[in-house]
Formats: sequence, structure tokens, C-alpha cells
Amino acid sequence: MNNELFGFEINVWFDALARVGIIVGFMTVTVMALIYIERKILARFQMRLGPTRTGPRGTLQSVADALKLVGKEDLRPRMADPWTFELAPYVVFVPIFLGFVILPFLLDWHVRILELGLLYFVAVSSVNIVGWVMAGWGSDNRYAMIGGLRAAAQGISYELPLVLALLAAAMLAGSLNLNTIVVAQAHIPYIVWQPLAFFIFFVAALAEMNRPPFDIPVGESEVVGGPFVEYSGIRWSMFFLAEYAALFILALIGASVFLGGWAWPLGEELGRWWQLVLVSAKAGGLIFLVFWVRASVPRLRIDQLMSYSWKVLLPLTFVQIVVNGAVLVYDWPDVVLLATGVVGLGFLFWVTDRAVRRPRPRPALVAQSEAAR
Amino acid sequence: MAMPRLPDQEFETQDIMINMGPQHPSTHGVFRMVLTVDGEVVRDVVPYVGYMHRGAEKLCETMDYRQGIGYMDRTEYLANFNAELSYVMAVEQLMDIQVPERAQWIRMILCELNRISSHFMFTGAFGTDVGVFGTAFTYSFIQREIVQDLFEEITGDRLMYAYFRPGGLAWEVTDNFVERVREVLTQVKQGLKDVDGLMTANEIFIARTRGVGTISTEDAIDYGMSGPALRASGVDLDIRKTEPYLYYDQVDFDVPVGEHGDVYDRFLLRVEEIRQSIRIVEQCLERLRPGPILPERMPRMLRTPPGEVYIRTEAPRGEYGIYLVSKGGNRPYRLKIRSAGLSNLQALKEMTVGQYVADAVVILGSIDIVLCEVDR
Amino acid sequence: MRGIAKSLLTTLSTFTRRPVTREYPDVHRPIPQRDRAFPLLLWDTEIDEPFCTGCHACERACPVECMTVLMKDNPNHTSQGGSSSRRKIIDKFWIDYARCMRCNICVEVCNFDAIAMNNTWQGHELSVYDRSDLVMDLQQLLAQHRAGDIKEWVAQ
Amino acid sequence: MTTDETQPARATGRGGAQPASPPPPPSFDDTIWPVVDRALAGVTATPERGSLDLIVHVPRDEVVAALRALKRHADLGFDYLRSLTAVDNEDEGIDVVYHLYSTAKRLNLTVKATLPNNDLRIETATGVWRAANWLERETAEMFGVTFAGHPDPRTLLLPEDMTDTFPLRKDHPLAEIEVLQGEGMGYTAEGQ
Repeated sequence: MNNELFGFEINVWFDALARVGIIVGFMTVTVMALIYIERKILARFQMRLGPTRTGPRGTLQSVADALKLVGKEDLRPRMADPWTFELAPYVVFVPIFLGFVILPFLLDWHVRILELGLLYFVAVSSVNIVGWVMAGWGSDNRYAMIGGLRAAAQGISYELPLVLALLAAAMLAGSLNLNTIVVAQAHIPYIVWQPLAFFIFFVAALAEMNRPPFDIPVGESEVVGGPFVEYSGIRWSMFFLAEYAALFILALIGASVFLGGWAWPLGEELGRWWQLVLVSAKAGGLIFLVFWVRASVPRLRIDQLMSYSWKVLLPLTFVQIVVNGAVLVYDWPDVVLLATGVVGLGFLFWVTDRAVRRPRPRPALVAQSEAAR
Repeated sequence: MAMPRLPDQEFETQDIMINMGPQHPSTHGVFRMVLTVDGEVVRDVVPYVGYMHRGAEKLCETMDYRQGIGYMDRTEYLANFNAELSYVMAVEQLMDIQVPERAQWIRMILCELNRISSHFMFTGAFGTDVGVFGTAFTYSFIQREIVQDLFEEITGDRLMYAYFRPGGLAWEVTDNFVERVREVLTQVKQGLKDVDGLMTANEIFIARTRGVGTISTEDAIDYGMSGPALRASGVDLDIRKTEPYLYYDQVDFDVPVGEHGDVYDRFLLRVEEIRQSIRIVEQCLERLRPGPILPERMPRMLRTPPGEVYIRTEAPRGEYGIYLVSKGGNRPYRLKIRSAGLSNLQALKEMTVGQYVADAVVILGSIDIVLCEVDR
Repeated sequence: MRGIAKSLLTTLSTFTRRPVTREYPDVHRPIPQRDRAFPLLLWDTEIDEPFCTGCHACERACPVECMTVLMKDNPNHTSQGGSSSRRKIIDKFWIDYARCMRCNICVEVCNFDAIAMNNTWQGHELSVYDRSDLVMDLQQLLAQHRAGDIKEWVAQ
Repeated sequence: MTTDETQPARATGRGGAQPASPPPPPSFDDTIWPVVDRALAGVTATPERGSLDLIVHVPRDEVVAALRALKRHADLGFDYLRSLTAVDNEDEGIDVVYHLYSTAKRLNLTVKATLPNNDLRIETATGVWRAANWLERETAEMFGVTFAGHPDPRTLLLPEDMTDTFPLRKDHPLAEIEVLQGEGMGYTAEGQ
């Protein structure tokens, strides 16, 4: 029972261990880099410089932060539920890391290629909601509890549009294997045929990662960090690690499923380094977009968030899936896909506009309209 | 905005109390409110103030008129010039001092610039309250810094100016004052464009603020609200227009008035007030002539005859009043500071109950309180 | 969505602008001449003694009572065979910088232009570990002007 | 100096330099006193000329009735309570001062009620304006005035248990500022 890793034949168990080690090491470094990059980019959006003083141009800032966090005392409030409180970070952290298993960096650079890769990913990544609720409940803090419950509501609500939007793309590829999906986009990426699904995926991914404008569970100005208000030191850093790992994973999934991954536009015949550059550029673009949105938009409110998911995004993904099915079954031209996407996007924007520009009640009439509602 | 409640027999729900503050990122200082929430909906608010009470009124009663000026800065640290103005105007009124024209124009310029910087503080802090990650804050603070640099060049201090004196000004402004103010105005206009572009039209921002925290005209008057918080409810009450002081009757400006009395109106109104302030400053600069900045016969010791006066001016947060009672001598017998924030804060409960927890923060931000002014 | 697009464009436009940050401990912003840090005493270089005569005017005018002044007969007075026209001169002077509220009143009431507000960075960078280190005595108050490190600015 | 209805209550452009002409003793006809007098028909009110606004002295038992009448009167409509405070006149008792404003007619009025030192009770004005709520709480804790019928008689700015002393009264001592400088004084000596 031997496997091949970097050209060496090794025992399956050693292979597995080595792969886990590589992932964890790679992930930690990536997260540190992401945090540094985010701070620099956000700073530039705000006409600041960002970290400058730790290392050349502040590059060691994340390392310094990590060292500080590791060195901090691991506090637990006296009234907190010990098991829930202390296990919660792992429950948040481990599922996110499990998501790494299926990432298709390149055709042959991956941990494992699973035939049901996409399904595996959505199944595993949704477990971390449990961790959020555990953290919120176990902290014995009302801010944390509100935050935890918000996280649960938000996580479950946006899991559906996220999964369905991915499913819409997977339908076209006819497979849940991520590599097959990437190869299927060698000529035209799915963002062209499925702009609506891509938009919904992006929005839902923002919500899944608790990123602005959907950082409601951790909203600094409302619930002061939400579920992790009581955490400190290494446990707190695990939440943080999980958040940025999720960002990285979702960016790669988005790049693979909608932007053609390593295959588009240069095809498979190019060298693997070029392919890697392609993947990184696409994922990096998505990550930049996430940072850009973070710098630009306010936070939604929990009721607006929920109704946006259930009343707008979810029905539209169903429409997209039905149209996709019709195209596949009845062999309609591909243009129908594009048309649906564009019309759907237009409808989505129109609905959003209408929702916020509803006429306001005059103040004297507030009481009456409240009663009428 | 109320969430439909489930029938009681199906679910047993329990209201929980959340203690927001005194240390909380969005209570704008040491303010505490105890929220009783039913899920996400606020059922009751009990505000607690007083953490910053330093007895400024009592302190001023023990100090002569010149020494009191510095304490006015410390009661209203975002609109110091406006606070100083009320105080020195009260002393002037009692002493019957004629203030030279140039000093009045300079006061007006500085007060309006101070209004601009104070409103920028609002846009920044409010942006953070609704959840823009720091961008609104830095945009606004860059503008504040620009204005404060100017103030530092003139008065020597960035925050506690202590520049107005009964009778005029402490010293002459810098030689390049007019050019510098114009420069500042150009930059402020650009900054206003940034803040405006970032927030005003943003759908999420609108969704978070429109129709939130409404207060009706009658309630707003009844609670004694003032300033932009009152005008957003449709009351055309700006002391600069209704009881003009300085030379506000000689310049041309509009008082923006809201219609719905909600948070969005309050925000728009303040942004518009920045524009109007720029207009006022530009007119003042044209009218500014060389001249003395203190009256010719100025007593060396400030002594007031017995009497009392209630001076009110339109500070950025509303009516900043000074009730000064003198029984002769060189110090106030009683000095009462009418703080706009205290009265505006009273209406918090009226605005917040029935809204969401997240809205409570936004509503508090929209009142734009300065706790030092509330507690004095 | 147009509004969000506008927000995104606004942030993008500031993304391309130069950052406004001044890296403070490395880069010191030039501070204006009128800057008011903390009061310090001035040194009369012609006669080589402080301007201050210890008249207590500033001490009495200080709203926060942060000053303590003691005067003495000037040993350098012309009647004693010296070169100074000051009959009395400052003996001991303390200013508690931790209490000072930098209102400039002491400068305004001084009849001898003997006190001025520090308008250099030295007057701002005063971090100490013990509050009692912020109680400045006469030598510390005079040192900066005596060394010529300051161009004082007194109104009118 | 308060003028009639259409005029702003202050002369403009003089920046607080209104010459306070010595009042010819009885006549208040150039002020809003005639209207106020009519509004306060059942109340024994005496006018006084203030530096800016007309001051009306009202006996403390009738003050809330007077305020309500002032608010309801059609020609006055003092619907806005600017400020409510008190002045400790030591031996002459404590004055409770109301600054009123009419948003519709743009009028100002100061109402004063004197409380004797041995009985610092006055009826609450919270029923007239809700704005009076916090202002009365503040006045109560600072001066020891009891506002009878106040809906929420807690302290506002002071600690909950600080109800035995009233800081803004003239007999309340100021804390001594301990002198920390100098040789042998304060902690300079013991610290070093």
C-alpha cells in the first residue's frame, strides 16, 4: 500500500501524515500572509500605510501577532461551560481545514481528488456553524450568545444559496469532481454562462465567511466580537485562522468553479507554473474583491440579511437551476443560460434597489403603520 | 419594524438584559445603556450618564472669567469654539462690551470650521456604527486633521483652543489666514465628496438608516431636542436664523430641514450642513477686513455687574446655552451649561424601543453625543 | 446596487491616492510657531539670569494651580554691585506639567515676558514613568531656552 | 429686551453687546409681558427685565399651572423647554429657573420660582414637557430640590448613593487641590 508524494513512493499512512503536515504548515503561512495583505490593502483604501514597523515594510507583523497570541494567557470565564467553551475553537477550525482536502491547485497538485469533492466540501464546511454556536453559548456572555445565535441563523441561511449556486455550475459540468469542473471550463469559464450563480455564490460566500457586509455575528460596533468576545490567546487565534482559511478556500473554490481554475484561458498544455500563476491570480482577485467590499460597505442588519437570503437569493438560484436543467435536458442553446443570468442579475439589482427605496412613513404616522403591519 | 411574535403558548421566551457600556466600542465615550431585548428586538432602554461628570459648572463658579474659558473647551471638545463663544458672549452681554467687527468675522469663520470638523467626526463615527470598517472614519479624520492643523496654526493647540476672549480674540490670526482657510475649504470639499460617495447612496447604508429611529415633530420638541436631531424631524429651528448672533444675519445660508425624523435624515442633514458651513465661511472671508480684534477700552480685569443672562448659540450638536448669573465681581455666581446632548439623549428611549439591537447603536450614533458635554 | 458600486468606486479612487500617514517617531511634523505645549521660563542672555522676577502673577492666574513660585532678592542687582536691574528674582519655580491645562493664561498675565509656551517637539514628548517626574523645577524650566533650542512666541 | 412676536428676540449683528438700558420702572409694554400677563390670569406673576429675555417670577405653588398656561396659550405657545436649572441664593432660598421658547412664535421667556431654604419642594414640570425629566433629576441631585410627582426620581449624573450632599449649593466645599510641588511637599519628598 504505497502512494506517491512528490515523486517518492511512501507508505499510505506516512503519506497521509505528510500531507496533513504540509497543509497545516502551508495554511498557517497563507493565513499570516493573508492577514498582512488584508491590512495593507485596507490601509491603502483608507489612505493609510498599514503595518510598517515589524520587519521590512511590516511583513513580519503577522508573525509578531501570532507570537503574541501564543504567549497570551488562555482565559476562561468562571461561569463558562468548560467543555463547550474550550472545544468550540476546534469545532470551528477543523472543518475548515478539512475543506483543504479537495482543493484543485493544479491538475496533479492536490491532497485528494474526490469524485464528490464539491459535496464533501459543502458538507464539511457547514459543520463549523456548530462551533460558533458552542462558542456563543459556552462563553456565558450575552453578547456572545446573541452573536452565536446570529451566526447560526446566518450560516444556515446562506449555506443554501451557496450550495445551490455551486450546484448550478456543477450541473453544467455534469460532475461534482472539482478537477472535472475545471477541465470543463477550458474554453469558456462558467462565469460567462452563470453570472447570476456567480454573484449569488460570491454574496453567500461573504456571508459564510462572516465578512462585511455580513459580519453580523462578530459586529464590532454591536456585539463586540460576538462569539469570541470572551476568548483570548491561542483559542482566539484559532477562530481567526479559521476565518482566513475559509477565505482562502472559498476564493479557490470560486476560482475553480466559476473562473476556470488553472485550465482557462491557457489550457492544460502550459507548464504547471503558469497554471499556478493563473490560479493564484484568480483566487487573489477574488480575495482582493472581498477586501475591497470590506472597505466599502456598511453592515447589514440581521433581519435584512435573512430576508435577502430567503426571499431573493434562494428563489433566484432555484430559477437558475431549473433553467440549467431545461437547457441540459431539452438541448436549448447556451445563450439561454446567459440570458437567464443577465435577466436574473438585473432583477436582483432591481429588487435590491426597490427594497431600500421604499417610501418611508412620515413620523407622525409611524404608530399607525406599525399597527397596520 | 417589530418582529411578529409567536403566540405565547407555543414558546416560552425570556427577555434578556444587555449592559451596553460604559466600555463599548460604539457608545461614543463612557455612556451606558441597559437594553432589555427580546431576541433581537429592543423592548426597553435605560440610559445612564454621569461617568464623565467633572463639575465644570462648579469649577467655573470658583474661577474668574478668563480662567473659565479653558473649561468650556473641555465640556465640548468637538466644538470648542462654539462652546467658548457662548461663554464669552454671556460675559460680553453682562459687561456690555462691543466686539470689534473683525473679531466677530473671525469668530464666525472659526465656529463654522469647527462645525465642519465636528460633523466630520459624526460622519466618521457614524460610519463605524453602521459597520463600514474604518473607511468612513479615516476619510473623516483626514478632514478633521486638516481643519485642526489650521486651528493649531492660529490658536496654538489642536483641541483645547482657549482662543476667544470676552471682547474679542486672544491674539491676531496668522498673516496667511485667508489663503489657508481657502486651502482648507478646497480639501474639505474633496473630503466631503469622498464621504458622500462612500455612504449616502449606498444601498446597505440606506437600508440600515432609513425609517430607523424615527421621532415625530411633536415628540422632538417636547423632549427639548435641538440641532440636527431636531431639524431632521422637520422643525425649522436654527438659532443662527431665528435669533442671529455674530453676523449670521448678514450671510446667506440655508438651514436644511429633514422630513421623516429618522437616522438617514439626520445623516443627510449634517452632510448638508457641512456644505452650508463652507458657504458661510466663504462669505465671511470676503467680508473680512483688517482692524482691531479687541475693543479699545478693555478693562484689564473682567468684572460683571449683577445680572443674569441666558445665551444660546447653535453648536454642531444643537443649542449650547450658557446661563450666567452674576452678583458682581470677577467670577460667575452661577454658571449653567445647557447641553444639547443631554436633552437629545432623553429621546433615546422614544426612538429605540421596538427597533433591533443593531439599530440601537445606529440611533445612538445618529444623535451624535459628546459625553463630556452631556455630563459636564 | 448603483450605490454600492459608487461606494466601491470611491474607495478605489482613494486606493490610488497617496497615503496621508506620517510615520511619527521617525518623521516629525513641523509644528507651527504658535504651538502651545507646556509653559517654560525664558533666559535673559544679556544679563545671564532668568527674566522671571517671581512676582506670582502667573501663579495666581493659573486656573489649575499647577505653579509654585518663590522669589528672592537679586544678588546680581546694581545695588549689590551687579549688572541687573531686577531687584527681585526667581528663587524656586515648579510647574506640574501633569496638571497644567495649557491655557496660555500665565503667558498673558506675565509682565516681564518671562514665561512662554514651548513650541517645540521637546515640549510634547514628555513621557515618563512617574508622575512626579513631570514636576519641573527651575533648572528644567529654564534649560531649553538657555540652550537656545527654542524660538518662543508670545502674542503681541 | 424681548421684542414682539415677529422679531427675533435679540437685536442682530451686535454679538452680545446689547446696551442694557435701565428700565423705566413699571412699563413692560415693549416686551411680551402684556400677553404673558393675560395668559397667566390666575397666577400672581411679577415681571422683571432680564438682560435678553423677560423674566417672570411666579410663586412656587402655582408654577406648574403657570407653565401649563404659558404652553397652552395660543399667542405664546411655549412648547420648548430650553433649560431648567436652579440658583442657590444662599439665605434667600433657591431659585428654580425655567427657560422657555416658543417654536412657532419665536419667543423667549424666563420663569423663576423661589423656594425657601426650609422647604425645597416644587411640583414637577414633567407633565408639561418631557424634556423636564432629566433636567429636574439633575437639579434635584445638585441642589437638593424635591420635584414632587417626578416619575423617575433617581440621580442622573451623580452616583446612586450620593443623595446626602448637594454639590452645586454654595455651602458645598470644593475639594482642596493638594499642592504637589516644592521641597518637602507632596510626594516629591517621599518618592525621591
